[in-house]
Amino acid sequence: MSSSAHTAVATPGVPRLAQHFASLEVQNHAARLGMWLFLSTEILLFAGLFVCYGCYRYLFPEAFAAASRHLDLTMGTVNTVVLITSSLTAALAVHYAKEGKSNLVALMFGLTIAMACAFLVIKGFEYSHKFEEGALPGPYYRMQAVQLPGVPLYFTIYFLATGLHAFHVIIGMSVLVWLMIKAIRERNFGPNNYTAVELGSMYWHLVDLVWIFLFPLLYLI
Amino acid sequence: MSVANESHQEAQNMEHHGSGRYWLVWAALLVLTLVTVITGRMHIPNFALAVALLIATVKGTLVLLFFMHLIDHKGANRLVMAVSVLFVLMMLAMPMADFATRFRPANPAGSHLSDLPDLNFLEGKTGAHGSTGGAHGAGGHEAPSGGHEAPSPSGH
Amino acid sequence: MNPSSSTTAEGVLPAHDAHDAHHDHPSYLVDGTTIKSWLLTVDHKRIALMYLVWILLFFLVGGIFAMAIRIEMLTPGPTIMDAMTYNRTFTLHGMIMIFLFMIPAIPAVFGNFVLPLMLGAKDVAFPRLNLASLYIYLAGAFLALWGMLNGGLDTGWTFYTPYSTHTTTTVAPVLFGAFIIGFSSIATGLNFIVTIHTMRAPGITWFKIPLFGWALYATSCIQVLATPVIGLLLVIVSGEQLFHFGLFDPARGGDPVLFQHLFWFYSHPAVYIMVLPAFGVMSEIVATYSRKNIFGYRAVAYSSLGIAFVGFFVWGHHMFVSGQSTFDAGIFGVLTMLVGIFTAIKVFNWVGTVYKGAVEFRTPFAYFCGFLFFTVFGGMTGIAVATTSLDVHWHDTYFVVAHFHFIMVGATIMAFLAALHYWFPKMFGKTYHEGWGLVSAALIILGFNATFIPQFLLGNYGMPRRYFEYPERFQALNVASTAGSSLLAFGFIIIAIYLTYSLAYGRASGQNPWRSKGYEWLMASPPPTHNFVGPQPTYPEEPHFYVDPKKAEVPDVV
Amino acid sequence: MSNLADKILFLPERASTFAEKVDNLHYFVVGVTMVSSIAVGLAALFMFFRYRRRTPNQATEYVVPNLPTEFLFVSVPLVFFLLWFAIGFRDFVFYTTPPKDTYDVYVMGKQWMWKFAYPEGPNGVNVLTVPANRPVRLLITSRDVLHSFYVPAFRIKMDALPGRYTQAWFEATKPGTYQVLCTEYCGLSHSKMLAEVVVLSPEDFEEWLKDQKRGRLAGRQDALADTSLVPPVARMAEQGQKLAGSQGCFKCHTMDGAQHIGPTFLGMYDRMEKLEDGKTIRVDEAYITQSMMDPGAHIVSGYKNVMPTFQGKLQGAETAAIVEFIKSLRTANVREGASQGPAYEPIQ
Repeated sequence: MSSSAHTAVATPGVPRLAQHFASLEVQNHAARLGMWLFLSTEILLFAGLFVCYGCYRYLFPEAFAAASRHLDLTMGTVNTVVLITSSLTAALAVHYAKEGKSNLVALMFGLTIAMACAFLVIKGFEYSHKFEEGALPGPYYRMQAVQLPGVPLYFTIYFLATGLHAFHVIIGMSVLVWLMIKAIRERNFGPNNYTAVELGSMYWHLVDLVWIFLFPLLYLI
Repeated sequence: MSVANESHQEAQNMEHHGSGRYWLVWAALLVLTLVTVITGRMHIPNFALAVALLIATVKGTLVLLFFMHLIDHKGANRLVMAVSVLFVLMMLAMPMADFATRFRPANPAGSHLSDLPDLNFLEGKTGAHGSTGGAHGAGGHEAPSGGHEAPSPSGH
Repeated sequence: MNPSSSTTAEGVLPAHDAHDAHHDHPSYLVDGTTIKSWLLTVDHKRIALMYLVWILLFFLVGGIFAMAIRIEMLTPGPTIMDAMTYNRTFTLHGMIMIFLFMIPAIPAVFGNFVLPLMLGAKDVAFPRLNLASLYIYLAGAFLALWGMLNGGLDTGWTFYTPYSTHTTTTVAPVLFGAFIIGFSSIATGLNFIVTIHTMRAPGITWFKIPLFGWALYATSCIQVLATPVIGLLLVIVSGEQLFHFGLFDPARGGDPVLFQHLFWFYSHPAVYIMVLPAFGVMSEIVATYSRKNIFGYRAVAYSSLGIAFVGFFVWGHHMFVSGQSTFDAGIFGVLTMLVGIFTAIKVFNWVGTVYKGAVEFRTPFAYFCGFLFFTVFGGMTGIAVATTSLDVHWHDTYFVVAHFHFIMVGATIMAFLAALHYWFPKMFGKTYHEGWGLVSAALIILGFNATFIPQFLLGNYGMPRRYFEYPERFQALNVASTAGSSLLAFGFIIIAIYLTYSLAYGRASGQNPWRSKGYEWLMASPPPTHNFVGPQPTYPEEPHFYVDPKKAEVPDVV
Repeated sequence: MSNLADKILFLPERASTFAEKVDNLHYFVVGVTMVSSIAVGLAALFMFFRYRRRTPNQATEYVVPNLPTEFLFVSVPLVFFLLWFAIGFRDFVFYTTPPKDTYDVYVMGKQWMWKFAYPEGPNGVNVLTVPANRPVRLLITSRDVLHSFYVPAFRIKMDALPGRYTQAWFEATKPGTYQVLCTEYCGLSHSKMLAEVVVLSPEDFEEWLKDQKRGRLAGRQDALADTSLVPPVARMAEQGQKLAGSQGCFKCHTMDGAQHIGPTFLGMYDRMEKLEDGKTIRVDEAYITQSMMDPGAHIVSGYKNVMPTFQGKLQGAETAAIVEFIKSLRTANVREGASQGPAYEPIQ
């Protein structure tokens, strides 16, 4: 978001006020509202896939059930825990930014990024496993174990949804990296200057939010 | 001074809390994850989906309210979220209602809402087989028409 | 972007001697004349102008394809092209006109230019995002055009599966282009919503926002909430075309009707993205030229939001004969009637605004008359075609083509031209030639009717759309339609000529040639680079308050 | 009255029970549309003159609607719209729920033709023969992409979905020939995907069915032996398609335009082909027959001489049937104006 750009810092503790804003309050208000709108677009972006999932699950219930049994629940659960914890550290980063503890902000974001990497690595293992099994989308589906109409569709949706989510994880990571560098370099976050951190972590929470819904739908039922 | 008021109000809502609430939320999320995994493993008949979705919704709400501070961000911010969720639900409801109430043979073959068999899975063929010729695989559905059609060329 | 630079610069250089329009501060047109000062500006006014140049260019291209289609339709058989070329032509026509012209036309040009002025703001909330949206738009546009010219796309702008996933033409680049343009559309919408929420000057309460602002607000909500869905869908379809996942492919259990559900979830609200700003423009114009406060300001404001909201729940009326269930058809059918109501409210209130007004019949007002007719007739035929049983006959015939050209294109073009004339002095500080303005307006309104009324009849007669050849009995009406379209083209040529002339040699207009009480006229025309340098105007009265100050007793508004 | 209206509105003739219902509502809706558009237009025009500007800076009084006015603005159109919806949806339900005792016909759209299969046996390509005054239900499907089955005279239309069956029904009210058009864009020859519904009086229809059955019987010995009953082109073609299947023609020749070992059958007939020796030749009955008997005689450029001869493998009638089948795969199958049922085209 360019909104976060508005808080590029001139004097320590107080972000630069873009000339067209009436006051800092207004600027932060605008930035936050902008971020929420952007997040809503993200939600509707994923909504398309959720609709596909909902409809096809409704049409092929037993196929979806059978297929979901073939996902690695342990890996999925671990990933969920990792992501939730990364969300916690991101939230704490905002907390410390408000208190002006830039080192801790950097540390928290560092932890978040580390966990994000862990998440991607685990996902990678899962994917490779699926490739070996031949549990692949549509025409590439080769898994002899489960032969039901609708199963290839399930894996199409599985790969599209998790793939799109992973893509968002990567974007989120790059945003957090940028913020971490900011925290280390400028070390001037404070009660009046934490919007950038807040927005960045909001994006990360959205990534978490999406996964919170993807996990039970894909792995558990 | 309407605008200034709005922004000022927003700024007022941003009072600072201790970090405790984050840890609490985190713990709650972990517990709920555990619960949903267990209930999921049980494969409760009929209610599995409902339970899982309920738990997911609770978790999502926690994240939205506390991690994303929607509890502090009032007004338009909440409206935005509410509306987008509403639209997602609408987008989900109407197509599903469509499948449920459609002329049965117009539903995807092989689904429990259709009486037609799915050609790709007739005698344990792999799904890949249907890929040859793309939609032509559907040609075989002429079974009801008394077999007046030649076999679909794509079959050869 | 070099072509853009040259075009843009030329587009405005003639206006350099517009100095008399402003007093101490240089106008945004002349404040910095280097290419860079245009390409990298974050000034909403300059961005609007660059948008204008590109949008007019794409409108020209789309129009040329439209003429090609009409000429091809002159004879039942092949006339000037073969079937494949024709299929690509109407696809190009649809894509360019919808994604490159109509969706950004009014919001990105006039919205960008006047919205901050109307709100007494220095700029939109996110100026850099605003500039970015222009370049995203151009990137998407050129990717799409490149794809269309290399291999072309013959699916029609609706990309229905499974045809779009099996066609031999190049789908991916065009769809990715449209996907990218979507981001530009989202960025603009997001920017406007935040601007309206946070950038209003002291004194401008929610119910003193000019109605154009309300319309843009509703439009932006749709853009933000609907566009992501089509974005994902376009990506999936191009993926389908490349890898045949089978998500919408019946051969693998996928359902093409589900694709149509998702497609229309965006594409129906999209028609309101195109037409709502038009409504907003007309609310300003009818108030200005009849020197009246809007009759039922709140009714019009709320109905914009109403359309935006209910517009999301009616998409299924595009699918009455697609295999969708009768139950869904019923739900969507009855909800569609509600959208009609909101439009009706607007129409009545516009006419009511003229009541006891003081009408001055200038070019923009002429367009308002045309707009009124297209909206009423197009809207009513919309209700007709949304009537389930009638749609069985009309679906995918020329009746539908004529209908959406009336309400969507007719209304939008009227508003676009009206806005272009109404705000021409605001943007360039010049006046256009009134006589030519009225002549071309008449030509265009007549031409438009002559083009599309025969198409209504063709639809009744049973001619399906997207036909390269047609049975001979349809020829007479097709010829009539083509004749009308040539009239239309002629009108546009005249406009292009006299507006370019006025840009160079037009008389200086002064700050407020229309004596309008719209907020955007409270500052110099053309405005200085920094809006509202010096004392910020105060806003004691609502916009378009033409009551004689002496007997200014304002009754409580509805 | 309705005749005049039909002329003004360019409505095609009404030949089904549903068409009546549609048109009645159509008159109502279009009538109100016209009236209201004109009313709004006149009201506007009147005011433009009545309230034209007198002085440049003329002040106007502050008029706002009272609640009753706004209520009127909402309620009046709403009443009309909901009324139309009610009537329209009633008719729509009538159209989407066929009666019990319908005569079922299976319809298949494929690029770019319509095929019809009757329970009793006979088949047709691009010609659907149905009895008058009897509800006929069409079970519509598609072999490739979306199509839409549209009969303006019946006011009916229904999409054809690949791998699914949608249904549409009608009760034709008078014998005659009515055009069928495809209204869902389906590719190159979308606009040539035309067919005909031939409505026969019930007794004629029974007669026609008998002919079809006898035709089949005769077909078994020799389709051309008994010239008294000339088999309709459609059925010949259908036989030919079966033969082509059993003889393995489809191993090398596709029916959907896709190039394979041999040229596709789709649109092959009557095409000008360029031969290896540079000459061009029109693909007519003679050439097709020759290619089956002596494939090497004229090889179309770009193809190898790999086709086996069918000399002795095929009876004369079978050859003729395959030729008919290939002819039936012409993409151009347009016939204008009234035509008398399945057109018979003599062979050789």
